[in-house]
Amino acid sequence: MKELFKRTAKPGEAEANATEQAKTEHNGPLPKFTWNQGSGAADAGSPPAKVSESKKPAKLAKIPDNLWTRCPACKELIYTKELENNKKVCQKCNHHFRLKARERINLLVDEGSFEEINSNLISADPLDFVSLTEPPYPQKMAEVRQKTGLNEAVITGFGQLQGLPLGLVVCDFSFQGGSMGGVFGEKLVRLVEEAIRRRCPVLTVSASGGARMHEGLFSLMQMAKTTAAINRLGEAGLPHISLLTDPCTGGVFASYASVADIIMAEPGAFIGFAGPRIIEQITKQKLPTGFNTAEFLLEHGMVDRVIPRKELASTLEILLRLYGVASAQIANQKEASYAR
Amino acid sequence: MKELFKRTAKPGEAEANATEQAKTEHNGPLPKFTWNQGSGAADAGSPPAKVSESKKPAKLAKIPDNLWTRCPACKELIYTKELENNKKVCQKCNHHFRLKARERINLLVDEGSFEEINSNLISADPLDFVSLTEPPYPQKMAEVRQKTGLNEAVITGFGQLQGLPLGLVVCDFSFQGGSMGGVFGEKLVRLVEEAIRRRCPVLTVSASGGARMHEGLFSLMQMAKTTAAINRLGEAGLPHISLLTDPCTGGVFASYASVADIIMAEPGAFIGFAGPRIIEQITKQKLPTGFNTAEFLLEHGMVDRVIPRKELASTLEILLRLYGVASAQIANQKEASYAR
Amino acid sequence: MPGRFNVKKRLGDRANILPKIPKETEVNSVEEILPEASIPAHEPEHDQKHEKEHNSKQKPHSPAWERVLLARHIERPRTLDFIQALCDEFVELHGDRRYGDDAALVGGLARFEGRTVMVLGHQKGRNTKENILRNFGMPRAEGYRKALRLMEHAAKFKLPLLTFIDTPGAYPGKESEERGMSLAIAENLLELCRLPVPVIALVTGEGGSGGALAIGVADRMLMLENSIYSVASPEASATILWRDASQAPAAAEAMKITAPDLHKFGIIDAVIPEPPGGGHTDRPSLMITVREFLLRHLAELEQDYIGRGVEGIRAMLDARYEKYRKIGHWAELSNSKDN
Amino acid sequence: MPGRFNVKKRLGDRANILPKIPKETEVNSVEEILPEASIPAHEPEHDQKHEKEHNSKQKPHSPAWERVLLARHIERPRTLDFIQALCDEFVELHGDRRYGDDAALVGGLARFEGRTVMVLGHQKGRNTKENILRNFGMPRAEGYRKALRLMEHAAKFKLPLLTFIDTPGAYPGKESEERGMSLAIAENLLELCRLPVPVIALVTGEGGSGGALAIGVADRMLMLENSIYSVASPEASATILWRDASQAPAAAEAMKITAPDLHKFGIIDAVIPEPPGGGHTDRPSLMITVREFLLRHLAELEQDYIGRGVEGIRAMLDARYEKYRKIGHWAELSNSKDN
Ligand SMILES: [Zn+2]
Ligand SMILES: [Zn+2]
Repeated sequence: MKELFKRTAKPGEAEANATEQAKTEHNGPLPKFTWNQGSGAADAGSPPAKVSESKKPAKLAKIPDNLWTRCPACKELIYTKELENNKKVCQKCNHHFRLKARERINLLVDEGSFEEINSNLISADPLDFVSLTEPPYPQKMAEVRQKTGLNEAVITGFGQLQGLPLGLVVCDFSFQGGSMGGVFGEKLVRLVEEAIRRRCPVLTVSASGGARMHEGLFSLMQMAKTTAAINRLGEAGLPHISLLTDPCTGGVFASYASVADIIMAEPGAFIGFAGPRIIEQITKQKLPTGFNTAEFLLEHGMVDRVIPRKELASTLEILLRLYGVASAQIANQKEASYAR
Repeated sequence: MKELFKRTAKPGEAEANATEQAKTEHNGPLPKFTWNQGSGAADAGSPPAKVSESKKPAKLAKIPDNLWTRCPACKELIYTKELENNKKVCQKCNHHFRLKARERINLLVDEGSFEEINSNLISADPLDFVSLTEPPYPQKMAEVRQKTGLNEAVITGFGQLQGLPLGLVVCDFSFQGGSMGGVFGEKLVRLVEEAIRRRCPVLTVSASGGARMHEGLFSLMQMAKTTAAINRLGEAGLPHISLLTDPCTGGVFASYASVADIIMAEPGAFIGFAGPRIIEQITKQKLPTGFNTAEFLLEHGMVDRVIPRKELASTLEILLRLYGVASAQIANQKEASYAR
Repeated sequence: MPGRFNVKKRLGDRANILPKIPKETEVNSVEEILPEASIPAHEPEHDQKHEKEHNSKQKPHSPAWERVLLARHIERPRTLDFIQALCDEFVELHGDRRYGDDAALVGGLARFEGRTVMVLGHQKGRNTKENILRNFGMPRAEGYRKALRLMEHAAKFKLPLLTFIDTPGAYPGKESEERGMSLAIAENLLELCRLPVPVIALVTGEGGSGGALAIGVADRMLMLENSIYSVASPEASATILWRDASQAPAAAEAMKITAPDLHKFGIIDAVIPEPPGGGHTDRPSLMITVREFLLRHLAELEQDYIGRGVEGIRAMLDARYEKYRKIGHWAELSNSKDN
Repeated sequence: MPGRFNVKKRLGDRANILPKIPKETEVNSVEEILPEASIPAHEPEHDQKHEKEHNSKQKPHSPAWERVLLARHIERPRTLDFIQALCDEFVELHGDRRYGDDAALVGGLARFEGRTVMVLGHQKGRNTKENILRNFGMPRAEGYRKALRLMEHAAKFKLPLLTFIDTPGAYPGKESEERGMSLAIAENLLELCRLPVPVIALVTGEGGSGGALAIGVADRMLMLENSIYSVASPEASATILWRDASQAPAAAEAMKITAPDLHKFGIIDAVIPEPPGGGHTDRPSLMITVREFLLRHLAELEQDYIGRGVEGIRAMLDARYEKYRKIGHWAELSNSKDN
């Protein structure tokens, strides 16, 4: 693929190759945009059918509990071990299963390199929230923590990718829909501030339904708070790389996740400001299949790349090296920033 | 009109008025976009019929030479004196006749205040241009100068508007289609540099077919040269106000005239990157009537206002006062510019 | 007649734009929810029987809901009314210079108490025709990009920025997605975080979610007494939380969306009192109070920061950062696995 | 086989995109002309008889026209070929984050001789399918806005900017007008005038008018020996000047569009020699030469300016200003009415 490369041959060879390969390899078309790519949903007008992979497939057919997984896109049965060896991407149809935050981190960073920070922060109840139907918010959150084994919808920390240091902010959609409340914002900001101290780039991996309702306007304000932190990261000359994964909507997509130097998205991921039902209710129009997918965003110029999961680590590595060199260039030009 | 106002009543009265008038005057719709406004051309697909007002209307009907003028939009006969008293705007259909540079300046600035600079610059022949059909470029230009009484397609100088100083760069379309060559660029840059010395805002009034072909790439480079000057004006904290008039296309529209703090356009003016025939040839599509008019640009978010000629002076006055106050604010904050 | 107003009429005007979410609809995936909202998806414990019981209950009196009705009152002054009443000169500027001009978000150069300022605000209409033109005060992406352009204009000429917030939210339509509403809002947040001029935001009516915040990251955040500011509209909140839009009054109460509540929380710097019965009942006196508040806060910012040059602007931006930095609540578990 | 090439084939490939202007068409209003061009409108002295005489004349041999054919050669290396041959790593970045992604203008982060740089360039195809995808190398407004975004990215991370110019011109279609092509080009010119990083532009093939300049305001302006750079294409120039597109070879000559001519004029800083027969005949040696030139000029800029910090960047921008400031020719009449 011409779009992204890392030279492996020696310079002389590469140039010779360039000539030889000119007719076949060069100027290939952009990644083809297929509406159904990565989702395979047949139901036009409704979002690609996403089934949480944590659900047991027992209801679909009699399958031994964990041995096999049914792909929600192509409906094929996949040997679960095989699926996990393939980074949870269906080998039949390329459907990217959702990853939990820890799975994502483990797949990405050098083994044993991840150092989590602020894992002990848990949500408070700033509104003293009174629900008509639910248990009190603190109790509800205690249940969610119990169920998920997580303390919040985001994990933050530092890791290395092929030895290159990287700050990580990774959402977990299984924790209350990856919603952003006060803890989410605080953890992100602390990570970013620490990354500035360590002079370390930041990767955010977002999967979120938006704001945490139970914290009201405090949640909305996390959009400003997290964006302000990313602004400081940029002022320090450090890059923010944003990876949008399935699903990503609302306040997360409309704040820090979109103010990034590089925005990438996983194939087939549903990414939007609003959901399709809301849009259809408002506009009385049926939405085309594939609306608000990663590929849709690429076509509309909103993301830099749609990146298959298996190419993520190598692409990040190239980017980190490129920004690392740039950072050294800037250090050499100390005080070289020009007031515009 | 709510969009633009200058308080005449005392504050207390105005507030009372505001309440009283709330139901009728407030929140009125945006200026209605009518495809035919200001042009009245019936020929869909071709640009609004513009006839140079310098042409004698004798061919249309037997009319005493200068006493009457036929409006090219509504075809009505107008008493020429009356037309001129109305700033060359048809009172029947609001068609804005093209103005020559000197007419524009005389209509705009305080009487006797205009001080032209660099009027003695004339074009050289950098390409030693060899035409198949025309006399040599220098001779051709001599003829154009003779015919128009102008030395170049642009007049530059300083004037006052209600006593407020203003740098002026005014195109004359009758001089070789208002085309931008080396003299045009040089005169604009000298005016801007002098405006920076005088700390004076700049108004450019553009009417141009684009680059002067006979000066080849030297002409194209005037796009960069003039834009660079406007950039310096901005760095000096001085505003550039751009008025686009009929017609304005090509290199002028795609350079200094579009890098302005405020962009305004005269009603019905044809303004575009390319002309409609080129677009139709390339795309094989018929263009809708009203395409690339001032109103089209407003609708597409490209200009701040479509400004009737009779409102130009008063609007400029408000803007100059607002920027003048802002400039004083900046002076008070000396060294207050923040490195971003 | 001022004072009392016709609720039915108001709802009638809005009926065709508020999302009509059938009560019995199952909300069970993130794709179905409102922007800015998270939902407790896939939680089987909330069944429909449970909800119906709630629906049949008597709804309690809600002071917050009365404020919602006042905030949305059809005769409430709109942004252009405030500009006209508060400013001596105004030139509206149009367009994002990219795609279009959005009548739901207006802005321009104005003179306020002798200063040249940039003003920005959501613009609702006062009747159906106006509301169609103004899209009920719900901007599209190009509206926020016009706002961005005008913010940059303010930065270039060092003009204080005054914003007027009054929107049900950013427009959640098809074209908003196509043209990157989320990115547009996010970029405005970023720009406001670093805008080197004083920024004062005033919620005049409805402060609806990200569409409000996109012009509301400010050094001073003011609210009119009867305005509201919420992460999602009461109706949407009720739907998301309890799958029942008719519980909007309860949601208005639970979500703490009134100016006094938010002031108590420290999110809002000041609450501007309104005449009895609401600001629309005595507009001149409302405007006098608003002018005083805006002037006082602007003068404070000028004195504290702008008079001190580059250093002052740096200090202003640092203070703005800290202001948002400290918003949020959390507790700490003792069994920390890290640090 | 390299060396000679089939002109008919080349023209066949382009025939469906070059404006087909009937020879006898009267060009008599500005609305009919090509972008960037002025015409001697309403001048009755050029009648059609006059022109037909010229058409019947024997066309002279034109070295400039041969360069035009080489510059447009279907096998000429494209921007992505240059990037692949010259850079060790490359990550293409897509989209303007506003409206769309334009395949006719590509860009991204790359490593050039140990440095991280931003690269930008027009991208033509090598067959009909590719050319449709790449719109024959004619960007739309969103292409120039992607370029603007990447320029800002370069400024943020202090990356030198290398641009590769190869376009018949910006796309003059309906959507270009709707989305503000003129403003997009103008804003890029402005950004390049103030971009605080070294900028080197290389014309590799066709430098077509404003669409080329929009990524071509640079500290160093280089041209390949057989590239061209013109205010309007030879065909358009011939139409505008003489109402006869078939006089393109004469226009190519008269307009002085070749690298050696433009170098003599001082508009171009250096001409990069090509292998005999054109760059496509020996791509490896072409790339070695290009690499040497780019490296030499970049190293000079780094040494002269970047090593000196803020002061150096100011000096670089001043030099860039002066470079363009002095382009143009004029004479002075003695009967000055002013000064
Ligand atoms: Zn599958
Ligand atoms: Zn008329």
